[in-house]
Amino acid sequence: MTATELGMPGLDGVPTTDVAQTKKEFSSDQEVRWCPGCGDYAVLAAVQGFLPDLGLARENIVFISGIGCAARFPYYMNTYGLHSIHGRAPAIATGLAASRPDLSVWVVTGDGDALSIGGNHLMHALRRNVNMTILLFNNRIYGLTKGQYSPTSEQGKITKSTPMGSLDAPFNPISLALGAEATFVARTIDSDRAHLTSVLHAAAAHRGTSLVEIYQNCNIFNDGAFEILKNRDTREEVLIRLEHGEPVRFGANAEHGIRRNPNTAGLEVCGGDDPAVVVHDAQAPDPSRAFALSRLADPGTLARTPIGIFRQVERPTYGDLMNDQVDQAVATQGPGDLAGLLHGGDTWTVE
Amino acid sequence: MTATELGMPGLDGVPTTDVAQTKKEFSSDQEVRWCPGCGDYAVLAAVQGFLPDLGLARENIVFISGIGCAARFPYYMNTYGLHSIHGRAPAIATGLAASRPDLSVWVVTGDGDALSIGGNHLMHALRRNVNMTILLFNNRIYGLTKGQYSPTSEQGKITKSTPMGSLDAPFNPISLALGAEATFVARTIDSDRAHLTSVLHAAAAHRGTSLVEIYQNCNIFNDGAFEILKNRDTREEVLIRLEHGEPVRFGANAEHGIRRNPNTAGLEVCGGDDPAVVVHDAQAPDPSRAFALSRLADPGTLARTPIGIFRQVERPTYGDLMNDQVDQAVATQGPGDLAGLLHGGDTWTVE
Amino acid sequence: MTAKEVRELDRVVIRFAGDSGDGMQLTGDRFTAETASFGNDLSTLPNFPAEIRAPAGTLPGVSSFQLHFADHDILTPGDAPDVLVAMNPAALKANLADLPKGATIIADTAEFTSRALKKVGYTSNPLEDGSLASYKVHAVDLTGMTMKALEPFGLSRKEASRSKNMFALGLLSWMYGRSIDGTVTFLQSKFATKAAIRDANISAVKAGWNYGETTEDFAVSYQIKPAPTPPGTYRNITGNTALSYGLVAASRQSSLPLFLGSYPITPASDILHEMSKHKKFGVRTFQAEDEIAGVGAALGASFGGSLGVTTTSGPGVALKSETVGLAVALELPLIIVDVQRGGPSTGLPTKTEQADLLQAMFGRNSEAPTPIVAPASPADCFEMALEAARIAVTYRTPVFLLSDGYLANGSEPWAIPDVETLPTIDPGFATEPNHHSDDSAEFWPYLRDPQTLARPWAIPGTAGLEHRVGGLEKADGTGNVSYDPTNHDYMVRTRQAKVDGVDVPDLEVDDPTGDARLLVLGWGSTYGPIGAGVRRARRAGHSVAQAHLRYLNPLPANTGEILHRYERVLLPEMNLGQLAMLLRARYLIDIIGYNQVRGLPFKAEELADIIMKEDDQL
Amino acid sequence: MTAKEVRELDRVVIRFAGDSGDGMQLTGDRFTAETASFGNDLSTLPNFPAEIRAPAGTLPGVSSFQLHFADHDILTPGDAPDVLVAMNPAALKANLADLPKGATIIADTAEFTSRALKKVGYTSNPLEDGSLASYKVHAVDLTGMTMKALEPFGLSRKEASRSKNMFALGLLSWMYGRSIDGTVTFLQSKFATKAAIRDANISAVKAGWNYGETTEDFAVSYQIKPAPTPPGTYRNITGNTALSYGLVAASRQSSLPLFLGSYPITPASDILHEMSKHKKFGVRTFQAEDEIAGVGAALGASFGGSLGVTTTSGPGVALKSETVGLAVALELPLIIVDVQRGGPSTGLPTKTEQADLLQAMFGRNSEAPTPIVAPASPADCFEMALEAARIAVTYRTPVFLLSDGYLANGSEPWAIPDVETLPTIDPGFATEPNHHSDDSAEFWPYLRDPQTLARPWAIPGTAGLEHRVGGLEKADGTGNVSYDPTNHDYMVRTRQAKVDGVDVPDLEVDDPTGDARLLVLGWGSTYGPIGAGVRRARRAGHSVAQAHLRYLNPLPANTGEILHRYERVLLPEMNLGQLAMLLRARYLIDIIGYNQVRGLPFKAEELADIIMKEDDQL
Ligand SMILES: Cc1ncc(C[n+]2csc(CCOP(=O)(O)OP(=O)(O)O)c2C)c(N)n1
Ligand SMILES: Cc1ncc(C[n+]2csc(CCOP(=O)(O)OP(=O)(O)O)c2C)c(N)n1
Ligand code: SF4
Ligand code: SF4
Ligand SMILES: [Mg+2]
Ligand SMILES: [Mg+2]
Repeated sequence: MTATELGMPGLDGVPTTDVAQTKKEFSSDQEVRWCPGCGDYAVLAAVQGFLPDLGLARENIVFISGIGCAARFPYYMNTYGLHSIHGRAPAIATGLAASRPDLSVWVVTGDGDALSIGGNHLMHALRRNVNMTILLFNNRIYGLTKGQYSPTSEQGKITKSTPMGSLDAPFNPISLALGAEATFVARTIDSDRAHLTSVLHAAAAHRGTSLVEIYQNCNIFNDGAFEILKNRDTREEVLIRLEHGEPVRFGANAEHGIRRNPNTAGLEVCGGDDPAVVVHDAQAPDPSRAFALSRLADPGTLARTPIGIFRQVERPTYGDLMNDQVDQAVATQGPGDLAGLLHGGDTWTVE
Repeated sequence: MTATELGMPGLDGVPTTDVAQTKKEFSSDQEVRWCPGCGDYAVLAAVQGFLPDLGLARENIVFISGIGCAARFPYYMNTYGLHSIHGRAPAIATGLAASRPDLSVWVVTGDGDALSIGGNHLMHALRRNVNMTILLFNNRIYGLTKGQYSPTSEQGKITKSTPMGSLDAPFNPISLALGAEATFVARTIDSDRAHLTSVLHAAAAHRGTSLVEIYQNCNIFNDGAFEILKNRDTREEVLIRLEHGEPVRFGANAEHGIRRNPNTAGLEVCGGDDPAVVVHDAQAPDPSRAFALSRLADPGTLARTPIGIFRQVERPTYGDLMNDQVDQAVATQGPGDLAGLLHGGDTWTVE
Repeated sequence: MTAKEVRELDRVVIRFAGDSGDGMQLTGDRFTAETASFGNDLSTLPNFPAEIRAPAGTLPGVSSFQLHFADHDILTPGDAPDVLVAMNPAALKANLADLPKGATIIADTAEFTSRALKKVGYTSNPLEDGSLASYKVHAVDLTGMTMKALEPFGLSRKEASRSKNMFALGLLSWMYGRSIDGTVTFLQSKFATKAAIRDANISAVKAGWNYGETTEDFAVSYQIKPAPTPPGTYRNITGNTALSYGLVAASRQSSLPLFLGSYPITPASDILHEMSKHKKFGVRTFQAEDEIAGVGAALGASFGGSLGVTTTSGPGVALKSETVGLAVALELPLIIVDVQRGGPSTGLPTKTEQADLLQAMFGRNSEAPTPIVAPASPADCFEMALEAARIAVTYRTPVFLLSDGYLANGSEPWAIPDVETLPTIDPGFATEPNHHSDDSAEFWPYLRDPQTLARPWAIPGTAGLEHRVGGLEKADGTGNVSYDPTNHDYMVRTRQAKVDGVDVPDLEVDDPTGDARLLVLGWGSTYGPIGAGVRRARRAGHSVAQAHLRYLNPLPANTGEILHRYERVLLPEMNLGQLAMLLRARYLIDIIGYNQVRGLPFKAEELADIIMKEDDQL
Repeated sequence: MTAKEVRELDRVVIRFAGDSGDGMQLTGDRFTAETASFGNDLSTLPNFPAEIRAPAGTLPGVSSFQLHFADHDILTPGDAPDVLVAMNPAALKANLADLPKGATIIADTAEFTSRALKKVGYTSNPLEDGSLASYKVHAVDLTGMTMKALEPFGLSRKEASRSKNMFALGLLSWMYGRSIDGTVTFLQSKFATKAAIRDANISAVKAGWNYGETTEDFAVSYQIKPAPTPPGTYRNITGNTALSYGLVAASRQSSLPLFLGSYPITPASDILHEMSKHKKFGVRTFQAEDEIAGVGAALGASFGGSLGVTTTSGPGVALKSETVGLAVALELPLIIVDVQRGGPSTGLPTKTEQADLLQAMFGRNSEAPTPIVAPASPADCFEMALEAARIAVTYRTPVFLLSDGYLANGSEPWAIPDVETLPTIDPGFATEPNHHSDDSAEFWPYLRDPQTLARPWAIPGTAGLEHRVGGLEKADGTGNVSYDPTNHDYMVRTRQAKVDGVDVPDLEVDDPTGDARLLVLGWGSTYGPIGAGVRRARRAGHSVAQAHLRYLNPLPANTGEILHRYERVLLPEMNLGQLAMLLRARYLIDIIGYNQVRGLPFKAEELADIIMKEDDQL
């Protein structure tokens, strides 16, 4: 069976194995060196736990990262891996994915790596729709360099580099990705293993660039940043779980909903039983509603934070199109003939 | 009178002059070296013609550009100017604008300069809301390097570097900017002097980063790219003029309108007299509708292309906040005392 | 064929000059193609402004193309034109200073209007005021005659006048006995879909030829016999094309699919353009968002087993430097082509220079050595591209290939090699674990080949060899992250030793008499001018030796020995003495630099002068 | 105060070592502060892993802080610790090799559990198995005693045990007769809002002190007299702090507001942190999206009349190189601080190295010279920051300031200068047109000062001086875009001449006997180790001279003369011979390099050995 038949077009072309695999086989022999309690551990465990389910030949999986705490990820995966330089992983992965359609390519990056120094490569990967899955570990801080504010930090944040508070409005990675023509955009949380795994599954299944923002706790430099979304006492009131085809409701008893304000045309909170509650359509060709959903979250307090898949639409991938052109060139012009190439154009012969 | 009182908060702090100024005074003595017929001439003329109206001290105006045909712009302005390197103008301008609140700072950039190599600096300038006006000359091609496709070129474009057609989905600069937390986003056309001037005026008036996308014809490498929006026979059917507070209608006799599809929640074309025609609100705090408007345009044919101001909202600028912190530090701690600083911490004295 | 006088010449230098929009590059290309087919040896020098089409009729807008052809082997595009074709007053003014007295000027009178003259500061018409008395001036109404010839085609004035370059081409072809058949064929295919333009251009070429044949103004035509050349099939080729073909050949010879990650930049863009045509060879070209992404994608492709290549010019190399450092740490094959141009910063983007040598050597943080090769002539770009690939693949290392603007756009005849004789490059992918202990077999990505010090290249998809590499320092052997001081010192030295040990051919000296005391050394595109200068000096009775470095890092093993052999070493460079610095440091020899940074290649004559001056002092 | 024996020592080297989370850097800092106030001369060497908090109890997780203090002037943090405080088995294992026999080890027995021992590969407990017989071992239950002491505060076990570093500090303070008053004050302010933690820590320090005072295990305490130092007010200072203060001082002395555009990177980030505290001095700090934006914004601010500064480490310099080239073309003041670290690529981010010299010299396209200065010690960073600013502003040029990881985090006592005696820097902004012709007065942005070759700096807001600058080549004088070959050559040479002509003080040689035949030369942070090595060699009867280059481009005018004065020149560098290459090329002297790339400063003893060996050969 091909991956497409399995409903995983993103993995089509990647060799599979019939041998059952284990989490342990996906763990390298390197000691994991994150701080005790770091949210990165949970994500690593989830990825190592979920990958065996895909049944891919392990040697055809590659993890590529930039620089940051999260970017150490590849060292811990018993797959092929490349720990590159700050911000450049999407560019490097583009070359790999476009030239090797038989690989499952994963990028691991942080909020600084992806959105500060690497912002441009991320955006271009998204618009090109290169077939890869990008895991963006957003801890709203620079962990590895010991706690400066990041492009996702809330405005006014006091850090080592901003003793009087940061000045810049943060990026909303979901809005940004949607503005950059992304075909798959999702958000999940380090501590919610089930949700994380289901999003990862959908991301891997997607053919094209899948961007998964993972809220990740940095317990050393930004502890509790997502506490409101995790704490049993608060989370139901603030977390909005998006499910394709389902009405957008939240609250312990789904007592809140999201509807479009008929006057301002923006989205707003209403009662869960309001007949105007919108139904989530991740597959809408127009990204406008996904964008509107992304704006619900308050960048400061994280109130009304949607998680789940915002957008999931099909568009040919850069690599597939590139390979098609190569195939087509061979089909129409025949395979390259070096002697013919060198002798092309005006030649003359001296006897 | 201050600029704010004049309704131009973007220019507040910039010295003004009472002496009437002329277009000629704003033209440098350097010969303009664009190709005959290039759309850049029209924009230059419009800027040189409009700037005198602002009544600013000419020496307090700075044009900064990157590299590209459009980026030669500063040489032709008799103001201060800096022709920098490819893609970096927004970063350079950030340093200037943040350190010199008494300057009116303009960035001139192309679609390659701004969205390819310089994409990241552009996005970060937008989210920081640095007080400057960015003129993005979008000719959907690389002019200066003789005609490769650009990040705004339509997919499938055949150019020197893409003989079988380009593969990547283009950016929509308006969507991208809105996703990057922009406070002012507009689009205009080189050949429509009146519209161009009015947008420039609003952009200059805005305090923060104003992004103005200017559709500009490159008659050498991408001639006629915007012909459908310019030609008398076609333009009324495809061009949507956005006016804040006005219903969004187009067509020679306003016979078409834009309404929200009640089922999909996307925007769509309807009759001009449809009661559901949306009213444009550029000042809505939520950028979602501006985003939805930006998606109307077909990236290939340019059908349903809105021009005008998509978004114009107030948010403190990076420079103002930075200067506030400096002022506040002085106010609360007193002005810096170097001897005090050097003697801070544990000292000991050897007699 | 003609009743007019035919005089024999051994060499001619022609310069076509006109507005950027006048099609001078195309005219030059066509004349070159016919000249090449005819069998002359030749060398060309295109020269155009940084603006696409600077204002018509201005000095900055002038574009020119110079061609030197001869009945013998030549080395440069010529110091001074024998013939200048000036399509307007600006073209005349911009180029006159380069013309020796007695040279021929063919000027299009139609463009010498008083407005056009004034634009470039002529107060009177030089074609009429006697100021050109020391030249042979042909004032010809090229435009008018072209329009006349094209009347039947019903083109607009503007369209018709556009063909005046073809008229000029026809005229010059007649003058020098070139055929116009190839051009006719070329126009037929170029304008296949635009019949009127095609026919107009063909008529213009023919009209030009016929004009030469009939008018009395041109009394003499010239003949330059083919140059005696070794048997073989030849073509004319520019450096950028030769380099592209070399890359395609390297892909074939190594059986590695080629992946080019690039961002357009003058004068390197044409390599991207050329490579994008060769998809049927499995070549993948990726126009990236910037230079960093271009080299990053190439490196990613290399990790996956492609031949990763990135092409750029100096400013692009600056941006790529961090990633090149990563490639040094990863020890993966990668080719970085730098087509050097005038700097610093944006500098003179369309002009040539060879001032990126030290950037290629040292432009990265810390100790990050890379091999560097540099072709000596346009055609040599083919071989050096293959060499760059050989070194990159064999030693698992990024390699710089330093071309320049002059090589890139200049052309010369090239004896097309037999593809069967091209060297093969063995990627030697790892397929098996390489480290065996009692109870296990492991793959160690940094266990080196003892001979080359190259590490194994195991590509994704190879079962059992899963491994991780990265930019942090790695333990020798295992490749695991290591902060151990002794290991770091060892790895730094080993990376250096690997590059120092790259196998490169010995430096050859051309010292025909064997008694030269002066050695003239060069690298890169100065080969032609130095060679021509040396020939002149020898003709003037000087015994001088010449040697040319095509491998700059590591240097050929015998370099020191050769330098020490001569009393004096003269090193002309189009920079302030970059190679001289490296050689002085290495061999402690007081090398004499001769430096010019003018955006133009050296002239043979000035080099001859300086060579003879230096030799006289010995 | 105590009845125990007090022995006098002239110098001691202490190393605190523990887990990354154990607070060793803080402990070291506090001990240093007290030692400095006491009046000893001192030098420190922090050493920590690249991970924030690598897994507890592992070798890669070990963080250490070494302090050398003495009753006389010292130059290095010491080769080998006299005392090692090991908070766990990993700390012992990672550091034992550096300990000379007879050294003292103080180990926290509570952490020597069998699990912890196994984690680092100990099969038996070294505190008990006799393997440490050749050391003086104090096995002390630091954790247990700390917890006991803190019982009254009702902290959790985990919280209480966190104060064990303060207990250790107290104990060591007692041993070496340091006061703990400053630490108590420090803790009071640091934990002002967390009373329980504050009190716990204070109690722990005191408990540690009292433990030393009472227990019989510690029979002797030591006294190290203050070092005789010239009168003045002193403080202990790290290189990063001194550099930051130097920048603030440069801003004041030039009356230019300072704009720092930076992107965090180890080991430079602390300069950004420090500078961001000094807004009341008008300092603006901008944490950019990347290094390119950091330097770009600084350059934009310079254009506007600020003192533009950017701070980074090697990989960041690589990224900034294109923009530095632009600054060279624009000829605007700009300071690029490179706090060098181990490479290539990401390399050893927390370790030191001095291998970016050639990158600073040549890491840009084309001929783009910039001045380079390098401080010799942590405190010297203050002066060299001022010097960098003087050169940048006076000559309108980007200037590299090369610090390194060792200077950045290491510290030494600093005689605080009298701010009234600091040199002033005159920005000399242009205010008037500078080119006068018959009927007009114009401003020419590239009309140079004939003395310095600096161009005028006219900032926006100055009426009448509106002008445009850019990265394309400019005509001499007017600054208009120029593609003229002769002008380009002239401009390339002029930019070089400007840098070559920068006024830098002569190189000083320390040659006390005047008959040395060997000169030991250095640059940057090797000053201390070389000086200490030279002292040892002299003590052993060798006459050796020492000289240290703080100005690397241009070199002091007398450099060649000095090098030629000696029979042999030895140049130790923490790279593969970068300065040696430059000097060899320039002066054709066979300089002997001594190179180590270990991520650590040289040891005085190894340098003494090599110095004596070289001297013996003469
Ligand atoms: C070119 C370059 N610039 C800067 C750095 C320093 N640096 C390393 S990681 C990092 C930011 C890390 O933040 P993030 O991406 O959010 O990752 P986290 O550590 O939080 O997981 C920075 C600035 C670097 N390694 N390379
Ligand atoms: C670092 C660098 N890379 C590449 C170039 C070459 N280059 C100059 S302009 C340009 C693109 C121009 O396109 P655009 O920004 O759309 O401007 P236009 O010429 O169309 O106005 C490129 C690739 C350069 N000058 N510098
Ligand atoms: S610093 Fe933060 S993000 Fe980094 S490993 Fe520690 S807890 Fe995790
Ligand atoms: S190439 Fe195009 S954009 Fe550039 S100047 Fe010419 S017409 Fe204008
Ligand atoms: Mg982070
Ligand atoms: Mg463009």
